[in-house]
Amino acid sequence: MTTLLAQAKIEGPEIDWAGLSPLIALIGGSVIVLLLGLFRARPVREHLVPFVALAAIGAALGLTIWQWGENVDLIRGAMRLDDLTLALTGLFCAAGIATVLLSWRHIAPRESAHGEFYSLLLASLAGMVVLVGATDLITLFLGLELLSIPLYVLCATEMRREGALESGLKYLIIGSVGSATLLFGTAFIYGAAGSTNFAEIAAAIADEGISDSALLLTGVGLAVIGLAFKASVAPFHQWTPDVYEGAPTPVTAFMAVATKVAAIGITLRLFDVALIGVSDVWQPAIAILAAITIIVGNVGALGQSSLKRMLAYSGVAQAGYLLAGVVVASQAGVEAAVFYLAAYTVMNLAAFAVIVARQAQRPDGDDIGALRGLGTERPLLAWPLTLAMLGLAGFPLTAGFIGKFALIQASVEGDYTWLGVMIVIGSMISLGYYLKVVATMWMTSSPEPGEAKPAGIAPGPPVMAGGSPEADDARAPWEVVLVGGVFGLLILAIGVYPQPLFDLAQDAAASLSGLL
Amino acid sequence: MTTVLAEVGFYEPVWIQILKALVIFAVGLQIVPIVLLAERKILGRFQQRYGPNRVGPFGALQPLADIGKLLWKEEFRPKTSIGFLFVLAPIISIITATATLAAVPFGNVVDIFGEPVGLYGIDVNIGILYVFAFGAIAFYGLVLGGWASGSKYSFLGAMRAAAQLISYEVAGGLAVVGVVMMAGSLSLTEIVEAQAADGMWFVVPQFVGFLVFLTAAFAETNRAPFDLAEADAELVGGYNTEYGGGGFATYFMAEYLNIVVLSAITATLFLGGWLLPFGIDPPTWVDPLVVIAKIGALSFFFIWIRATLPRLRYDQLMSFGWKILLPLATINTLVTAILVVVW
Amino acid sequence: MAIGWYLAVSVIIFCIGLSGVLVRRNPLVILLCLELMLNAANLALIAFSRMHGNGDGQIFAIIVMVVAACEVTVGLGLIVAIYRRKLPIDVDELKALNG
Amino acid sequence: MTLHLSIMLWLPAAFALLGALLPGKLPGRIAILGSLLTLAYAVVYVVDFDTGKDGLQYLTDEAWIEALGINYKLGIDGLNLFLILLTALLWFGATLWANLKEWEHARTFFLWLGIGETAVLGALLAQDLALFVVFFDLMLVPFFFITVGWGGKDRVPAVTKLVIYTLVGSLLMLTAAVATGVLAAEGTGNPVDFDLSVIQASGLSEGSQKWIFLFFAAAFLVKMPAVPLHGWLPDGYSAMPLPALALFSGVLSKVAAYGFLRISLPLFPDAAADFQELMLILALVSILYGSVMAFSQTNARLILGYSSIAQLGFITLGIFAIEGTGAQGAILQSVNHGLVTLPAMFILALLAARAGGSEDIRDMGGIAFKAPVLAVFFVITTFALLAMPGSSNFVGEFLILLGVFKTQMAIAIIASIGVVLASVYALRLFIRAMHNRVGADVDSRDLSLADGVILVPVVLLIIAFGLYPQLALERGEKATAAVVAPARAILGEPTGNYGLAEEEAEAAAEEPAGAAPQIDPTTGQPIDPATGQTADPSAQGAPPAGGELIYVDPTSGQQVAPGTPGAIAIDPATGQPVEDPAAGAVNEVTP
Amino acid sequence: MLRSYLPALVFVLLGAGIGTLFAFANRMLGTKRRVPHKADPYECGLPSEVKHNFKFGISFYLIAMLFILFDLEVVFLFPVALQLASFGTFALIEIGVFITLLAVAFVYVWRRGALSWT
Repeated sequence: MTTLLAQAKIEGPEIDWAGLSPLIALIGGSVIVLLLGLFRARPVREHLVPFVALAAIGAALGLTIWQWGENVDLIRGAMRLDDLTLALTGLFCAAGIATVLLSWRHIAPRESAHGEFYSLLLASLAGMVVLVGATDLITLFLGLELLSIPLYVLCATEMRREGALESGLKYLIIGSVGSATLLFGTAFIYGAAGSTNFAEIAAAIADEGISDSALLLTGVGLAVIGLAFKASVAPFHQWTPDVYEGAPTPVTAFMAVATKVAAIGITLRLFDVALIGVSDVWQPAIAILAAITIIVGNVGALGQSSLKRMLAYSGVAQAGYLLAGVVVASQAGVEAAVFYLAAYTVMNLAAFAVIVARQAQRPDGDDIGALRGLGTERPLLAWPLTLAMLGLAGFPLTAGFIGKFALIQASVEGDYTWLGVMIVIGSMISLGYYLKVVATMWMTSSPEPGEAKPAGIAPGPPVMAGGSPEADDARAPWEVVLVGGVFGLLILAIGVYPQPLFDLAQDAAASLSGLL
Repeated sequence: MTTVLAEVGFYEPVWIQILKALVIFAVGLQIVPIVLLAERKILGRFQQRYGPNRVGPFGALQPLADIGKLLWKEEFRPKTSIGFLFVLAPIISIITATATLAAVPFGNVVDIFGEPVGLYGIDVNIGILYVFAFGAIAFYGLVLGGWASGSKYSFLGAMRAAAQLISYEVAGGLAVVGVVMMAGSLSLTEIVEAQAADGMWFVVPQFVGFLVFLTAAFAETNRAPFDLAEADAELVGGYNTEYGGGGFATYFMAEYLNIVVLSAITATLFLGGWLLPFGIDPPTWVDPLVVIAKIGALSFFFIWIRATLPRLRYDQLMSFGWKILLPLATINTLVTAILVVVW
Repeated sequence: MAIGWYLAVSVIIFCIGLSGVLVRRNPLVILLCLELMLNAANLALIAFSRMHGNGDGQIFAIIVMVVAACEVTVGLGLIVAIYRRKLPIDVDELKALNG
Repeated sequence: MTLHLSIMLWLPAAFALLGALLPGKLPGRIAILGSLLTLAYAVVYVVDFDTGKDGLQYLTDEAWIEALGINYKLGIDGLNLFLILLTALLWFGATLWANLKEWEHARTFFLWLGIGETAVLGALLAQDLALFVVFFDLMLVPFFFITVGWGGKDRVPAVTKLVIYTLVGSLLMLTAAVATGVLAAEGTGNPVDFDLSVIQASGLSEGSQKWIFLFFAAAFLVKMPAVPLHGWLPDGYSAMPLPALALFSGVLSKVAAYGFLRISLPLFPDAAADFQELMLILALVSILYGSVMAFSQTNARLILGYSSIAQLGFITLGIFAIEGTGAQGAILQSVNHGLVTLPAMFILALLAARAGGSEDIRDMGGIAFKAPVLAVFFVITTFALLAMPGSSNFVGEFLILLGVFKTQMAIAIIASIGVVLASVYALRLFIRAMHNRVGADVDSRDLSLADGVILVPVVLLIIAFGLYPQLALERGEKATAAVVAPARAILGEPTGNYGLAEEEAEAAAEEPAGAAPQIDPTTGQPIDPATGQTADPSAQGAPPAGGELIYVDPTSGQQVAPGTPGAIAIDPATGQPVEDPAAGAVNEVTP
Repeated sequence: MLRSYLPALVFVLLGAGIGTLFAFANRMLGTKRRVPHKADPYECGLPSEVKHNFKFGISFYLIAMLFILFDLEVVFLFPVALQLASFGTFALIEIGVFITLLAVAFVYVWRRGALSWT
């Protein structure tokens, strides 16, 4: 009676602690924050906890910058620390910092014990870092779930509001179906390739001629579907608007931004590294998904009166744009995708910051009608949102324009010109809703006194006590306004001088070798 | 070929496997009425009375009479019950008990009439996990029974049983981790052999683990002082309130079989299984007897505790499990890990 | 090794789980069906692991178990929270978001 | 390499931003100052422009986004010189005009106005395809906000319609532009570069040219607007505040026409030749439709709006004559129409103020009796609008028709009807507003001093320009000839019709090295075909050692004696124009 | 191999056999005198309130959740424990980190009052 391995000496894997340091900072922060949340003193819970969370994210960001340019395998090929990982980690940290600031005085952390809220946030961030660094199917799945599960809870943190719990449960169910599908797909890929390591899968596809094995193709198909759920790609996007609307707004902002970055990031790595050998199979499939997503997202957004729902659909559409960068599987594609992810992050955070601020002022702050007159009364809030909307719509001199430009260029270069045209068509449709928001904000009061509301604008704000713009003297927390302002400026800055960001994106793209 | 969990390569021809299973089953089942009777007699002695002494010499046939009585009862069940599950639940209980019996090693591989035969039902590389797996299924036997009865006492009993079982399963499981670390195997026979190799029973280095495991075993078998699931004073009979006749007999038998099996497992993990102390190396045919003797001793301990300790309050039960046993088991694991690696 | 049989079982379980998620109303049952889906994948993983003779699939399976447990825990937590708020425990009745 | 173009480009936006930070009436004043400085810059450029030089002047060329191959390349040549002047002028006028009125949230208003000027100037100056797209799209943003914030009734649906129309075009253009850059780079093995001259040098296959041309055309035609893409016009014109509308109609539409000249013709010559007829017919339809609609409207704004459709039809006609004369006429006409639009809109505002706020010509009438000065200005504007002989509009339309006549006689003849129709609607507007019965709510009075300050210079300019259109023609001719040359070559016609261009083309045809003069994309200097090196600009000042310079009259193409005014020096060895040492012109402007 | 599990199957079958035998013994051996009240659930002699839908109390869900989490601890510890000796220090660190994280969770759960039953 022998055990095969009990006798064999197993070497512990080499661990590159420096490479793991951003992750360690996040997880350590999560633990500390959780414990700090146990203290009874209000100032500790309400201010020290978010501050420590900020510090942890800041440390992770600093370590990320410190590690820039490193290209090393961590933990025996389970994760890879390269510029793609680091660039996306930077985005996560930005989103994390913004989310902490947005939640600082929000009701959600108060209702869910501060420690828990921020701890979950940090854990989710850690999951994202794991996910985008994953070079192994196991790490991929682990990262995905470490990302998702805290988010399920975060969605439900505003427990007293009816929609919150519901959105959490809904997200959990749909998200788990997505995870399970992805898992099943990865199981098949493993079955076909005989390894869970990306590099080995790619080698197996290249060497063993399994590129047309039914097992592998089924696996790839299921994996596409699973990731589509996470990235809210149509037709697997239906949960998105409901969940976005139900979740507390800072969490929505986080989900909208960071989850998408993570999902697209791992899609890039999985398809462009592990499955590059079967690119002629998945390229058309993802391209078609992207096209459907662009149309469905944009058309869906048209009829929305809730800003959060609108941004949810817009996020669906943006995921479609981003997929174009995945489809072409070229350096330019990855570069464009990374750039657009950054632009997307900046634009959405600016927009959500304004929504959070507006919600602090008015109970219907999420409704498009709550924005009326914002331009003249609160220009500090109106400008970021304006820039965000223009950027998302792809107006020039904003980050969004450059990003779309890069994506279209990558599509054309990758012989997917029609996808570039789809991006443009999507942008055209999107004008309909982005401009509606901008117009609502900047319209001065109607000249005709009898005219209650101008035609073409969504129904005005419900009349309620204190609902009139003059009466709302509740001031938006300054840190929220700060977030909006900073990211609003960034939209412009990237739009005017994108070269540094492109350099980063180029480095990130260069870390994926073996592209088409 | 690399497998993480070790592979056990040895197994006998099919006919021997079946035959030995039947034998072990028969022997194991014989121990149950003995323990049953012993409990009643010993409890009687503890409480200054005789215990059963009418049926057969010294009441020796009392268990048989009890079973006969139960089987000749009229079959009835509450109209609120869910028939299929109501019938199934006790069957699950007895199945898990007997299935666990298969893992108990009564000795190592011996030659019987020229054929090597393992003196155990099965010896697999995941022996401990096998035990825990069936332990987890046993949970369904109790909860389904209580829930399917459609009676509030049954249901309350089932809930308590559920909470108690899962609470103590954690601690029990953790307590074994230390043993696994020291033995480097999950196979029960290999654990015994590891104790032989170390020259000391694991109860010595793993004394904390032993205590925790034993306590958990009391809770897992719903024995006093953890018999809240069937606390007759509060819940009439707990999850088996509505059972009479065969169903009750099955539950009863399963419970006592569980005592036997858990005693055996405890003996295997901590008390050296078929080993004798002080390096005494008897002929192999003695091994099963050693195991049975240890089972007997532990069963006596079970009964002794029942006679001695009062029943815990429910919150005490849970607090004890979570706040004392769990940290204790964890610390034990950690310390063991350090010791194993450092040595 | 006749991997086909393992796969067939795994696919069937997966499909049962998926259809359960889509069809059933009770969130507890939906959670169970989710578990079913994950465990179907586990079965496939372990079957493949044996086929290839390497341990990757087994490690994967253990991690999947953990993840599954976490999902269920969170799911249970949410259900309990909804229950506390006396919301209907039926996903079709959760209509506040017009899902 | 010079910073001056960048300074001019960003000046209005910078002043507007500065103004936005200041309180009270200062933003308006600052905006005037900004637009005035810009105007000064533009005037200096016109004066300093070196007519004899080929290619771009005052070139600024920096890499903007290396990763995408986008350059920050600005330059002035004959095509955009006067359009820049027009832009600066009209913006100055409109800013003055806007200062006459109290605006709610004036700071934001002037901010948008300044950004708008920068955007338009950027589109005109851009010598990089992507940069052009950026500014072209950006032009819309300020007008969107101005209309949303300060527009008339139903402004939101109107402006949404406008923006969607124009941005749909722009976005198509974006795709087309990206495709152009990528496809042009594909064959060469170079990285993608959106520099216009680089793209032109590498060229595109005929198949890709076609769809790309159509995408670009869609964007330009919407912006103009041309039939059938003019659907936004009635709503948009009604909703915009008048000063903005004057700019929108006077300047922004010209950028679209300019786009055809700058981008479509040189970059996609095959497609331009293929679609020539289509474009001509569209132009023709626009002329007729615009004229007829202008005649049947009663709202003065819409009369002007539809008239601009007709006018831009003429401009398009000139461009797609694919012929030097027509193109020159198109540029001239662009400037003319812009010059007319501002006073026309301004007068419209004055009329509306006198007619109780109504802009309907049925509510006007008889205003002239009490406002003779206004009437005089109005009549001059009207005459310019209907292209009276003697006005520069006449010259423009004449050149256009001449150009078309050479290639497409039938279309030219039909287009002439448009000229007649123009007089009909222009005169109708004038008569109904100024004469006739006095309208019910009309309370006529003459110009105020402030009104005069705005109106007088512009009207004087119209007159001056009518008297001396050569100012623009001279400076534009080289560029226009170069622009139409590739497409003309495709059509199989001799390149250019003006002496110089013709001769140059002939000389080029004889040369084995290459057909068209080569321009170095980085310096904007002509490349010496013999050596393949960029001719050193400083060396150009001196006559080449090889031989004597030949002096050519640009209008006749005949060789003239050295020292003749306006003559261009040509180096016989290279066939390239060089700096005339006799004239002693400077290369760079130093204002 | 799977053949090692054959005896287990025998045990399961035997257990099931006994269970089934007992379950149906009453039907064959027992008396049959139907009285309606026999079919009432036990209610200590009070008239029975028949209820069908019992629900688990919330605290039980809490326990269930805790169980799941901490049982996973065991799931992870077993494989590591198995190879502890051969992995050496690495596994020790691993276990240390793992248990520390769990300890944090445990402390949190304790302090938040999830472990107190009233």
